[in-house]
Amino acid sequence: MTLTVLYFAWLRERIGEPRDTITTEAATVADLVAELRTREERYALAFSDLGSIRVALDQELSEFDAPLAGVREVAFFPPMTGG
Amino acid sequence: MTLTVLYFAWLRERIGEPRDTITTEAATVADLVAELRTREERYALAFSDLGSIRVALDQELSEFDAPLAGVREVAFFPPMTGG
Amino acid sequence: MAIRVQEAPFDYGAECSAFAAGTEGAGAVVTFCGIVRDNDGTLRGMDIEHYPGMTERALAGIEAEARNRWPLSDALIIHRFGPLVPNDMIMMVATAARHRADAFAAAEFLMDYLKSRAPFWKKEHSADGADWVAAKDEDEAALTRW
Amino acid sequence: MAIRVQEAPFDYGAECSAFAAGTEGAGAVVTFCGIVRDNDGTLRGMDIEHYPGMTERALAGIEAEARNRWPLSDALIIHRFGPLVPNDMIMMVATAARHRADAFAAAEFLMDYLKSRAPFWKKEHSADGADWVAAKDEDEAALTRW
Repeated sequence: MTLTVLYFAWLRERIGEPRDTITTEAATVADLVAELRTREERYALAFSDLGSIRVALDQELSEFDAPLAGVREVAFFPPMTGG
Repeated sequence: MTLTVLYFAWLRERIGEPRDTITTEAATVADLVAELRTREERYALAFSDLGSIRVALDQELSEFDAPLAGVREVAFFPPMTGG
Repeated sequence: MAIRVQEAPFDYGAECSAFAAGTEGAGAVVTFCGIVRDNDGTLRGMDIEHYPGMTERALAGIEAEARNRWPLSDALIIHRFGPLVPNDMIMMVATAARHRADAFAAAEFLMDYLKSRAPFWKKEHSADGADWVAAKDEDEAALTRW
Repeated sequence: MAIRVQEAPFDYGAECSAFAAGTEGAGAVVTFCGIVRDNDGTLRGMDIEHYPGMTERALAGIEAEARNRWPLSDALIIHRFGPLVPNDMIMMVATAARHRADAFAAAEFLMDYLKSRAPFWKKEHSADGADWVAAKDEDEAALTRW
């Protein structure tokens, strides 16, 4: 499947791109993260501490063990600081 | 002593006056109320249920057993409905 | 810090704007506005009676207590008296603080106390006649949480 | 009911005024306004990043949940993104209800949820450099009371 992967805030800055288009067979968000980590050092660094990262699937907050089947847009970002 | 006695809301309407000037030897608010009740029927009616009346002494909320020594202004009124 | 007891209308939006602009250092502003409500379509108007002198003292005391309990950078209370019609604004409070929890708590505290501890009385006029609004048990009960 | 996510400034006072005028039947209006705070005098400005699309969905979901929990006659959320300087207004919420307790609770609920569940991120610029604002444990903890 082909996914649009978005990065926000310091995650976007560390990776150096606001988005990637990725073709992957990853079954879950965690699998996708494992795959991204192997891409390049900057990805490995950006994803070194999952406790400080949140994920949204098709614009809904989700979890790292969530399946990616049917998903088109994955977003990674730090805890939100609105208001 | 001579007191200014003020009435508000339905208490004022029942008594028919917004204020009285009263010379009294009443020691407490309760004594004053007892004295007012003997004045005229409209006072007896207005003060028939003390549970629905509040009192302020010199513009501070007070109680019926409070002493009147040194007080200049006594106000009687129903529970407040501001806001 | 300001307390205004007045017969004249006030401009809620303009007051909010001026209050927020005047609160340097505060990150959070909360305002409340009370409006004359016509619950069943029969209300023609309302008279608000108050106790001049005691009203200002009571509001000042309530505001001082709020500033005692929460670190407020500013607070405002405006309360009208006299004749009002449905949809008129009766009163407002505003609070400003560094953190939103303090601004919210102080605004609710001001409202709870001025409902039952400031000497205002409302008389409603409807097609059926005129009645003094009775104090609600829940308003008295609201004070126990502070 | 309205949700606006915008880069342009908004006029807090004018929004309060229009909101209160538009809430027929509501006796209680509560508004909150968040302002860029310069705690130690070194803040030059702030950039607010957001996730277009998800932001609107998240805010609409939070607002729907508030209307589910409290009988609101109206609600408003405005949140800015982009560059801001100290004393700029970041966002506001407004709620209207028949009773003040509902309007207050709903406004606090909207604030607590949009703090931690709407995809906004703040980066502060000061004389020392730029830093992403860290989420506070207390903001996450605030959600557990609802």
